[in-house]
Amino acid sequence: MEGISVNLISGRTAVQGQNLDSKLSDEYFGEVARCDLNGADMEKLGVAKDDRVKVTTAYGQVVVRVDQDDGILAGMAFIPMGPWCNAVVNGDTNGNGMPSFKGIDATVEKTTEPILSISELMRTYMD
Amino acid sequence: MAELTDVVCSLCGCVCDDIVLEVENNEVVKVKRGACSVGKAKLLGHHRIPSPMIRENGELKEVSYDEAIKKAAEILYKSRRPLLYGWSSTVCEADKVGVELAEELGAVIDNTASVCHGPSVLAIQDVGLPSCTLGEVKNRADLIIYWGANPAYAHANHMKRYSYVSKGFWTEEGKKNKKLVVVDPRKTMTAKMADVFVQIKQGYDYPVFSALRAILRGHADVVPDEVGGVPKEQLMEIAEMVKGAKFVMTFFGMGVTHTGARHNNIVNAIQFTRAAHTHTKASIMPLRGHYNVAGINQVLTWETGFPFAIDMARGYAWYNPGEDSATDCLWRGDCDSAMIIASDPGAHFPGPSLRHMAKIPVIQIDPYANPTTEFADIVIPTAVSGIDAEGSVYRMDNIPIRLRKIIDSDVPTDEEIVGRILTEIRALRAKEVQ
Amino acid sequence: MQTITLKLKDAIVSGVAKVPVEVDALTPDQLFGKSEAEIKAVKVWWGNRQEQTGDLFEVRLAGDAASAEDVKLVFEGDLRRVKRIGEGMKVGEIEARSDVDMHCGAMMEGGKLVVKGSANCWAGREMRGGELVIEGDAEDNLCAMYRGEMTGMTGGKVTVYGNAGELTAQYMAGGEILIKGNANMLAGLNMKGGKITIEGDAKWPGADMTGGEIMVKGATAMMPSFKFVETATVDGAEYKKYLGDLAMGERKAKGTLYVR
Amino acid sequence: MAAESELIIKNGVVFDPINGVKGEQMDLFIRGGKIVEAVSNPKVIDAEGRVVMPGGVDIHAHIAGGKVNSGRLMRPEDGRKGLVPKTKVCRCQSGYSVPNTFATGYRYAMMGYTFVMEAAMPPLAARHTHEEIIDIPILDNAAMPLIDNNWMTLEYIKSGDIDLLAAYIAWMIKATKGYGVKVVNPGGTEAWAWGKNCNLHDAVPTFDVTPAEIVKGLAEATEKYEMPHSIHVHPNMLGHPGNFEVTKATYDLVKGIRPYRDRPTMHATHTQFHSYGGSTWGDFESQAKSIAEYINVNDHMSIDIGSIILGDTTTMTADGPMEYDLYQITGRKWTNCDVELETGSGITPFLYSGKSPVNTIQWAIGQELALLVKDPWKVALTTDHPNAGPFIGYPIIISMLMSKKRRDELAAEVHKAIYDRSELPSIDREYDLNEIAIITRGMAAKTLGLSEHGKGHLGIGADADIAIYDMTPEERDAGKIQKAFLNTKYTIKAGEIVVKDGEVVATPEGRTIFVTPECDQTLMDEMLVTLEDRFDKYYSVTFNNYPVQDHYLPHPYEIKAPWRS
Repeated sequence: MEGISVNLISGRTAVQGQNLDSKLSDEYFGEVARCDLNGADMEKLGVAKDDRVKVTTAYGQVVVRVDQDDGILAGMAFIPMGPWCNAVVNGDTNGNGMPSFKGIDATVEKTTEPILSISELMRTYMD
Repeated sequence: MAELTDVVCSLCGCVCDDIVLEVENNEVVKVKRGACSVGKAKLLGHHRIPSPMIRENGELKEVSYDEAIKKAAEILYKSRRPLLYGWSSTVCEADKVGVELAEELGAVIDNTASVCHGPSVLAIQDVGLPSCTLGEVKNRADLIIYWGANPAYAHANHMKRYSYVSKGFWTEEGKKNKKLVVVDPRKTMTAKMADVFVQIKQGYDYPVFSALRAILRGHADVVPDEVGGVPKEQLMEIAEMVKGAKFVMTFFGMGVTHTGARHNNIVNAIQFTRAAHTHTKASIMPLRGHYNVAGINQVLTWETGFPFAIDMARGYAWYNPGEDSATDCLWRGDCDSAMIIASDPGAHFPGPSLRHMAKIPVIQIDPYANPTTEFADIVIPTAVSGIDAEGSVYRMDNIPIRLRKIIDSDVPTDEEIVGRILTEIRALRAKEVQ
Repeated sequence: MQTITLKLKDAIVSGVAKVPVEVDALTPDQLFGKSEAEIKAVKVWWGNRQEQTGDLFEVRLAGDAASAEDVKLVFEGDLRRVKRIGEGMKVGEIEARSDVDMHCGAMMEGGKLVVKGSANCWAGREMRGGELVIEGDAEDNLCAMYRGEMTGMTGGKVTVYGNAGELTAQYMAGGEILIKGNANMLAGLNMKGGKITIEGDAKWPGADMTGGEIMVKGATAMMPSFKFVETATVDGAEYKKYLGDLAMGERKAKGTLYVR
Repeated sequence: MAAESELIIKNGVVFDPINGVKGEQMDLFIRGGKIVEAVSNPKVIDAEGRVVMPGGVDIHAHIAGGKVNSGRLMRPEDGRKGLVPKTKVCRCQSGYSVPNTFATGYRYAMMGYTFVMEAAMPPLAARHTHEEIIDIPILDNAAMPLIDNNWMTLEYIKSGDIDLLAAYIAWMIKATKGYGVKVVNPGGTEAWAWGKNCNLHDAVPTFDVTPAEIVKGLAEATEKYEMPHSIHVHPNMLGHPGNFEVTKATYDLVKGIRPYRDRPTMHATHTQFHSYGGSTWGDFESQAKSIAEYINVNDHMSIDIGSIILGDTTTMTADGPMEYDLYQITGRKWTNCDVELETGSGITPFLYSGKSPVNTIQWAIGQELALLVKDPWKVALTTDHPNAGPFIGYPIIISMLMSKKRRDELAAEVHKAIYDRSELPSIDREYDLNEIAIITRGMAAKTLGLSEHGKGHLGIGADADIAIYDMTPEERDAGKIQKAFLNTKYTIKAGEIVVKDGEVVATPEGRTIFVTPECDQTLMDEMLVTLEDRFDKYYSVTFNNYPVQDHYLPHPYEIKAPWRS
C-alpha cells in the first residue's frame, strides 16, 4: 500500500482537555487516537473519515483513525497530544529538555490493523 | 442544595475564580456560571481511584495507605537517582513538601513545565520577560497576537475574560476597537476569528521573528520577499499594526515551545516584544497549561533558586534542563526510580522515554487512573485540589489565588501523602545511622 | 611523564538504569603527586552518593611526573554515562577512549583533552583556555554558556572532526572552533567574539551575533536579518560577506558571516 | 525553645542606643524569649568583653514576593554563585544578589539581624509575598503594600476625599496583611502602563492628578490613623542626573502635616539614588551634601542610604520606567510586570564598577549621606537590597563608616572622579559603635514604630533578639570589624541561640507583623461601594478571592492603629 510523507504536528483539543482526568474513557479514545489530514491527502491515500491509517516515524509507529481538516495544508498531519501521537515522537531534547512534539517527518498509509487501546499501547513499551 | 460562588477552577492556567455552582449531598450537581466546557468537566468530577494499590506479579492489588506509603519510601530511599516528577496539578503546599523530599533524597525534581513552557523559562533566563497581569490586557490591549496557540480550545475562557473579547477601562467596547492577529501553521478555531491570520511554515517561527525585529528596527531593506512561508508584505503589515497600536499583547503557546528552535523561538518572541516596545507599549505572556504549573516553578525558585529540572544529588540544586529534566532522565535511562505526582507522563511523554519508565519502579500519586497507572508499581490515590482540597495556585500571569475546598472528603491530600513518605524516609535514614 | 589509567568497571553501567558518574574531581592538577592508594580514595559522585574512585574504576599508574603538566589521564571503558571529564582542568593531558557524557571539558582552563569518540552536550562549556579535540561528533551546546550567563567560551581551541549539534558556541566571546562536519541550528548564536569555522553545512548561523566571525564552507540556510557587504576571497575561495545581526539593531550588528 | 527556658549573657559590652546604653559592661537576663530583670536557673553565655547589640532591624529590603522571585528565576547564573549544600539544620542555599528564601534567613541571622521589612508588596500578589515570608527562617518580617499608583487612590486624590482614601488604605493594608503605605514613583508607574513616566508635577495620563498631590494626600490619609510608620517613599525620577531638586521638593510636600506621635511624616528610602546632580551622565555629580543639609535642618524626615556595593547585582523595583531606562543602558535581560489597577515592576541585572566614574560617584554618595547627616537617628543603613547591592555587603559599609583609613584606601582604587565630583574623600568623620547600633537597629525600630513592640532594643520586656559580635569595642582594624559584622559569635532570636561561631545552629520560624488600621464602618461601607464596582468591571480576580487569608500568617503579630481623635 502506497503511503504519503507528511510533517506531523500535535496539539491540544477541547475534547482532549475535557477528558484530561478521564483518559481511559471512550470519548478520549475517540478524540485522541485520531489523525487529521487535508482532504487532498485523504484522496491520495484513498481513505474516508474514520478509516484507519498507520503513521510511521523513525521513532515508532501507531494506528489511528483518520479525519478531515482542511485548516491544515496538504503535506501536514495533526494528531491531538496524547499517547497515540507520542508513540511516534523522538525522546531526544537536544539538551533543551523539550522533545520535538511538532515537525516530525512521518509517512501515513492506509491500514486495516486495529487501533490499540491505551493499555495495549502502553504494553508495547514493556517488552 | 447549596449555591457556592467565587469558586476557583483547577484545570488550566486561566484559573477562573468567579465560578458559581450547586452542591447537593456533598456532590457538585451543576455548574451554573463561569466555567468553560473543559473546566466544567473537571468540576463535575470523574471516576476516582478507589484505593491504594501495589503491583504483584503483574496485577495491581488493593492495599492500605500505610502499606503503600511504606513501600514507596523504601523504593525511593535506596535509589541512586530517583526522579520526582509532576507537581503541576496540585497546590503549592504539596510542592513545598516535594522540594523537601527531593533534598532529603538527593533526587531529581522536575515539573510538567519541562514538556510545556520549560523553553519559555529558558528564554526568560536569556532575555527576561516584559509582561503584565491579565487585567492589564483586559483594560488596555488593542492589539492581541496569539502565536502558536489555540485558546479557543486549550484556554476556552481566555479571550472572554482577559483578552480579545473582554471589556475593560479603555476597552469598554470589547473586541470592537481591537485587532487580533493569529500565527499558526494550522487554520485553527482561534485563527478563524483573526483580523489577520498568518499561516506560517511549521518550524520557521525563529526567522520570522527575526525578520519582524529587523523591520521594527528600520532594516526592512535586508528582509527577503518571503520568510518561513510568510510574504514580506504581510510582515510589513503586522509591523505597521504594532507601531499603530497603543498596547500590544502577545500570547504564545506550545506551537512555539514544541517546534523548531524551541526555547530560542521564545527568546526571539521576547526580542520582538522588546523591539515593539521601542514604538509603543508591548507585553508578552506564555499561555501556561496546568492550573499550577506556574506555582511549582515559583515554589522551586524561591526554595532552591531554580524553577525546574533540578538535581539535588549534591545537597544543593544543580539546574540544567536537557540533563535533569524528566524526559531526558527517562530517555537516557539514567534514573533508577520515579515518583509521578499530579501529572501523566504515560500520556504526554514520548514513547522512547516511556520504555525506560517501564523498566524501573514507579510510584503514582494521583486521584485518577490514567496511562501512567499502567506503569505504576504503587498507586496512591489523593484528594482533588480545588474540589476536596484547598491551597495556593499561581495563574499563568503568576497571580496567586487560593483554591477552595467545595466538598468534604476523607481522601488524604497530596501534601499529606508526600509528607508521610518523607517521614518514612527520615525514619529509614535514622535507622541506618544507628 | 606519568600516565594514570582509569578504566570504568563494567558493573557500574550494566544495570537497568545507567546512573551517571561525575568525575570533575579527577583532573591532572588534582591527581598530581597522589599515590595509587590516594587516587583510589578520591571521592567521586555517582548519583546521590559519593564513592571512592577505586570502587568505580580500575586504577593503573605508570611513570613519574615532575609537575601536573607531566600527568596524563586515560579514561577507558564505556564512558557514555561518565560526566564532567576534564571539567575545570588547568594543565596536563586527558584522553577519553570512548564516547563521553555531558560537560566534558567544561570550564577547561588549560592542558589538552582528547575524546576518541563523540561527546554529549555541553562539551567545552564556558571554556577559557587549552585545547579540546573531539574525534567523533559533538552534541548540542558545544562550548556554550551556562544557563542565564551572557558569556560562553572565552578562549582556547576546539576541533570537532564530526558534526556539531544545535547552539554551538552560544555567547562565544573568544577562542577558535573548527567543525569539520555540519553544524545544526543556530551555531554562533549571540556570538560577540572569537572565530567559528564550519567546513560542512549550517542552518541559521550567527543569529543575534554582535561580534566575532563565522565562516561556513558548505551550504548555509541564512537568517533573514543579515546585510550583504561584498564578495570576498579568503584563502583562494570566494565568499559572500554579510554583517549582522540587524535584528539586534544597527549599533550592535557588528558580527561577520562568510558564506559560499 | 521551651517558653520558660532561661539564658544569661555575661560580660558583654552592650550597645543599646534606644535605652541610652553606650558600651557598658553588663549582663543580660532572658526568659521565655524576652529580656527580664533576673533569672533563676539559666544557661550561661560568657561574652568575654565582646560587643553585644540588639538584633539588627532592616528598614528596607526586597527579600520576598513576585518581583524577587522573578529576579531569581531570571538569573540562574546568580543562583549558582551561592550554592551551599543542606546540613542537618539548614536547607539548601543558592544565590548571591537574589538568594533563595532559606539563605536569606540564614545570612541575615549570621550578621546578627532578626527583623527585615519587605519594602514593596504588590497588593494583588500579596499572597505570594507572604508565602515566601513563611519560608524565610529565623527572621521576623513585615511587608509594605504599594498604594500610590492604585486607581482608587488616584480617584480619591482627584476628588479630594482624604477620608475615603484613608478608608481605602485601611482596607488595602488589612486585605494584604501589610504594615504601612509604600509609595514608589507615584503616578509614574501608572503612566508606565502606557510606556510613559511622570515627574513630580506632571499630570498622570487619564487620571489628571500629579505625583505631588498623591504624596501629600497619602501622607494626610495615613496620619488619620495612629500608624506605627509614616508613608515610606521612593520619590519620582529615581536614578536620573539632577534629581536631587525633585527629591527635596518631595520632602517639602509633607512639611505641614502633623504625625500622630514623635516620628517623621515621611521616610524617604534608598536616598543615594535620589541625590544626583548634573544634567547628564557626562556632568553627573554628587548632591549628597545638599540632601544631608536638608535633613539636618528639618525634623519631619528620615532616610535610609541605599549604599552601593561594587560588583554585580540584580536591580528590582515597582518603578517600571526606571528599570526600562537601565536595561536600555546595559542591553541585558529585562523583566517587567505591570499589575492591573495598582502598580508595576521591573527587574534587570546591573554591574556597579569602580572603573566607571558614574558608578564610583554613586558608591560615594551612600557613604556621604551617612556621614553628612549629623543625627544618626535620622538615617538607616541599607543597600536597598538587592538594588544597590546584596545585604551581605552591610559589613563592608559599616567598616567604611567606622574607618577613614579604609575609605581612603578604597578611594585610591576606584575612579578618580570620586575626588572632584563627591565630598567623600574630604570627610573625616568616623562612626563609633553606638552610632552603628543606631543606624542598624535603633533608628529603624523607632522609625517603624517597632521599639514599642520589643524590637531594636534590650530593655526589660523587649524581645530577646541579640547579636554578639566577635570583637571588642576597642577594635579599630577595618578588616576585623567587617569580619565580625559578617558572622556573629552568637545570634539569639526570641531567646534561642540560632547562630554560634558564625554557623546557623537552629532555624525557628519567625513572626509576620502586620497593622490593622481601624476605620469607621460607615466610611468603609461608602468606599466599598466604589471598590466593589472596580472589582466587577476591571480586576481579573473577584473581590472575595482577593484578600490574603489568615492561613498565610502562621505566626501573626497584630498592631492596631486606631483612628485619631
